Amino acid sequence: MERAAQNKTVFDPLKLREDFPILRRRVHGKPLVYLDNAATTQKPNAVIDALKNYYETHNANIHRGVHTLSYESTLMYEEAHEKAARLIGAPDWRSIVFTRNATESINLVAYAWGLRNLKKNDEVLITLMEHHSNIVPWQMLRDRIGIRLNYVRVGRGGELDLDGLRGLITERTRLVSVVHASNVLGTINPVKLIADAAHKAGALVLVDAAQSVPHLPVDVIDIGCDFLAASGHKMMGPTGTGFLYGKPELLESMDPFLYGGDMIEKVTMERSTWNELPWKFEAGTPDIGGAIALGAAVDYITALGPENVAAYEDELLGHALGRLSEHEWIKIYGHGGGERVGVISFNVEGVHPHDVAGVLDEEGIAVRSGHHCAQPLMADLGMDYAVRMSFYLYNTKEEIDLAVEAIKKAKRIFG
Amino acid sequence: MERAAQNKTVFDPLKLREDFPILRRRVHGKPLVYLDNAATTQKPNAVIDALKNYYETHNANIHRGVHTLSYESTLMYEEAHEKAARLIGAPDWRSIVFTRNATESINLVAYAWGLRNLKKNDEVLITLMEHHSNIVPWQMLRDRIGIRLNYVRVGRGGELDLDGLRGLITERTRLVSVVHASNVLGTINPVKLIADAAHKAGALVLVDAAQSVPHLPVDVIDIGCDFLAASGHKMMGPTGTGFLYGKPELLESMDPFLYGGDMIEKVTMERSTWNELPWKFEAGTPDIGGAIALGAAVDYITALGPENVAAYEDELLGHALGRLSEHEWIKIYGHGGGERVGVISFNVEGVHPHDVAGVLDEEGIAVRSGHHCAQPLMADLGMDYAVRMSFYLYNTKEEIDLAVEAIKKAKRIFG
Amino acid sequence: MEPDQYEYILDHYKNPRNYGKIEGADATYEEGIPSCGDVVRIDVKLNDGVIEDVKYSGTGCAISQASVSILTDSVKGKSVRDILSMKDEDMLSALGKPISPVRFKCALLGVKVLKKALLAKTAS
Amino acid sequence: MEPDQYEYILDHYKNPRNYGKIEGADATYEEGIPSCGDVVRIDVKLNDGVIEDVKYSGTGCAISQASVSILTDSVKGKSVRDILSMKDEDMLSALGKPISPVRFKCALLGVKVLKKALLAKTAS
Ligand SMILES: Cc1ncc(COP(=O)(O)O)c(C=O)c1O
Ligand SMILES: Cc1ncc(COP(=O)(O)O)c(C=O)c1O
Repeated sequence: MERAAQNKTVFDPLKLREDFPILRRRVHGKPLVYLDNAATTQKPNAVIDALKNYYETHNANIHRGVHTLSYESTLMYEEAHEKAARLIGAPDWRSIVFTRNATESINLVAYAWGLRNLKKNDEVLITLMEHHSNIVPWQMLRDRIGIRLNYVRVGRGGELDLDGLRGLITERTRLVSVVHASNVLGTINPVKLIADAAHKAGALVLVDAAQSVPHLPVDVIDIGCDFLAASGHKMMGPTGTGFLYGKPELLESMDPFLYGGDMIEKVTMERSTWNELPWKFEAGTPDIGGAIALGAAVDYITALGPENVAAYEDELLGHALGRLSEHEWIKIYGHGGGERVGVISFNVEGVHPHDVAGVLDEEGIAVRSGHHCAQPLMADLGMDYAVRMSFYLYNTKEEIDLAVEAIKKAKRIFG
Repeated sequence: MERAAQNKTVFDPLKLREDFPILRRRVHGKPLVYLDNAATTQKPNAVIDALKNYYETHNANIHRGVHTLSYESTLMYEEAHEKAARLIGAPDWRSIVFTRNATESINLVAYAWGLRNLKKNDEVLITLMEHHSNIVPWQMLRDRIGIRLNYVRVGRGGELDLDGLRGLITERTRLVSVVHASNVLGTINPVKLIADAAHKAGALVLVDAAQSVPHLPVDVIDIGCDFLAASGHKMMGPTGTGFLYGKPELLESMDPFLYGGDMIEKVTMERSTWNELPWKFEAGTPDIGGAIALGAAVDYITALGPENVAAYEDELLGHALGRLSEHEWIKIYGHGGGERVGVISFNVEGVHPHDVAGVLDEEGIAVRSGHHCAQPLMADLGMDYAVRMSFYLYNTKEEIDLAVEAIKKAKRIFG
Repeated sequence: MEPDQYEYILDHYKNPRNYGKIEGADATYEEGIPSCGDVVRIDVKLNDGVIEDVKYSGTGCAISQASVSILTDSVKGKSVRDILSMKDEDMLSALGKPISPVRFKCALLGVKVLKKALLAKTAS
Repeated sequence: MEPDQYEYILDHYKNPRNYGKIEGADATYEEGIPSCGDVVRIDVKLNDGVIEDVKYSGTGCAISQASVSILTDSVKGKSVRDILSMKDEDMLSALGKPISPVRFKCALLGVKVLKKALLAKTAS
């Protein structure tokens, strides 16, 4: 990621930190160092205030109301769709469906498209680098319909086996569903190239962008994907937010997913017809407040410039890789060169990852240890469990240095 | 509803109103009068502060973290399940699955139980009084599996035809899914009696409690239902919250609904196994902040006492029915006696419901006009559209009087 | 907002102008707002790009029905281009009373339908 | 928390006591924490409601493995009832170092498994 910071405003992490109230918190008497951003990110005042403002001033159900609060809520809720659409370069805000999280976005495709359109022996191609949320829904379809689920392999350096991928795309392949940026290795996959290859074979393409949209410029038209799944809570939005982008004609052609109020045009005892996009896929009262606050998070990213966020996180990543590789007893997985987001999974020789994370916690440092919801990848890499640190725009090199000191302490104690 | 207010603290709506910041808002220069509570309710400071506090102090992903924030979030999130369980008398907090809304709760049952367990010609019995969210999921199963969907009729007075219901329960009936309190007529259905009848025939029972849990004492053990669906946002919780109660052994026996992270025990390339309840049904990062704030809403209701809320709302309802029936040109639907929650649907002779609601909006009064997501019921009652006012614990008789004056004004203008 | 401000709207609501259909219309379009049940159909007779006759039918609230009556009363003799370049404010300001944003959808249904009728015609 | 506070835990982690299995055990139970991969199995030999012998096996972090080693070292000669009435704090305070709540699950895995083994036995 050799992106230059060409933004008008200088990117000043120390100043940004003031926007995040939780960063003033202390843990075990030490200042919080939050390096678990791949799990979920912290929220700036702008997002918290958007929630507060919504509930204190506008809150009402949307769509059907002929009263002022309902009217305001509807406008604000639609605007949140527009903001999400603009962030990922989607020309039509109606192609954005709000969901609870990236997992629901992928399940929506599995149920509303897959369960209805796939047949026995149709193939879905994923990779060994997927998060469980982009594996288990397809296993469900395999168990129910008898589709075949194939996996692209991953090299030791953390790269997708692209030749292997091309070989696995057959005339039976109906969908290629691939993670944009790995939540374990940080690898950024060449999704545009993959989408091209898939489309040549007549397959659709879903991009799991849970770890890319928050950290990189992402453009669905440039990528050419048919679907894109994202988490709002991993990009400073509230928990309970996520979205699915789908090509409008594809979404139009699909059955609904959840059935009930607001997604219908007309209901009789005998049958129902569907509302227009995106409402057709948003049954029941949506998370109006959450979506509006996610809109505030998008504004925050947009004001900084996704390219500047990417450049800064790349700096952090370079620093962390440098500091960690000073120690031969730290084993880093998959950073074999090429573009990466700010995610590093590693193990400390002779120390269980849980114990590493436990010592870091005592120092106020939040990292994750475990299988990172990617057990097939972990099994393939022969590690099962690892420590992971993952960065966001409010992290600093000093925080990384503190983490490295704490890792050394864990090694001293348990190694 | 002749429930006595036996609570220790006196129920003082004027004092309660101070807890709801939005009630200080003005609309078209007039103080807001919010009578659209069946759509969604307003949020007290306790709920807004719970959101703020969560994001400012604890926010982290749950389950897998060995760090303090994650640990705290996990405890708080589990505690929110406990609070919801206690509110509805569920002995085991693991029988509470958090969802986005009541609609998703019902869809969960339709997909995870219905789609997997129902066969052609199996019968699902619902009523003509259902909200779309308790109709359209079953129509989906009818279209996909060929089940039969039967409707219990509703009398002009707003009562379910209980004899008809008994007659419609056959040995083929696999599920009776019925609304506890109607969002159009306010009717409180005898769900305990219905559950008995259904169980005798070997059918399961789902209660749509979206309009009852916020307003009445509800006890799943007393009712004896197998599932209960509720909206968090209709009981002062944030938008994006709802839950499903299911008997634990039933939930255990069911397939999952959404597939991905956190709902698994172990994933390999070939197969996956499921986590324990309720996580098996909560795939991906849940709305942690929303659930915790819903917990604060439950605390608020519990402190007041659901029986006191019910008694006060019954007072409001009585007052409103009295004031509205002073005018023979106001037609009220279905209040033919028997227990009701605080919901009144009506029409003004010669005035389109939209115009009534529009005039009320100009007076700062929020009511709903439309089909209230219950088109089959509306068609059956021969009205298609109506104005609806619905009360909550922060409403007052004075507000109702203001609404009645505004209705008279609408009649003067348009009648 | 006092009752009398509604006078113009009420006049059109209770005495709709141009209500009906046109046999052999050059352009026809119908659309509704499913959530509130308003429906408007407009038939147009054109002559060399100019609206020669227009009629509407439909049901719904006073605002939607009066607005379309008022609209049809003002467009005869106007060109298709004039109509297509009409702004929402042009319609709103023709109603004789400030309309609250919550009713914009109702008030603008007629002009939306008329534009769609003309666009469909132009496209064909 | 300075390194030396971990001494007792480390001693048990690196030199596990009672590691192994018991042929013909009266009670056996195994459980893991799927999210972190800790697994503990405990075999118990009983004599008239008293623990005569106990062995454990498993894998996982230092806290979980040391805790179960420490536990097994202290329960021989105790009655089933003693064990079932053990409180979480009893286990935590036996570790020679204050344990942060984030590690409670690890530290308490052993005692949970032992109780389940004895409960299963009592029930059968
Ligand atoms: C790559 C990837 N995909 C999907 C997910 C699932 O995201 P969510 O928890 O928002 O459903 C995650 C986050 O854990 C992820 O890292
Ligand atoms: C009786 C009833 N059931 C279900 C629902 C759907 O609730 P939600 O919007 O939370 O999905 C509603 C609310 O509109 C309702 O009134």
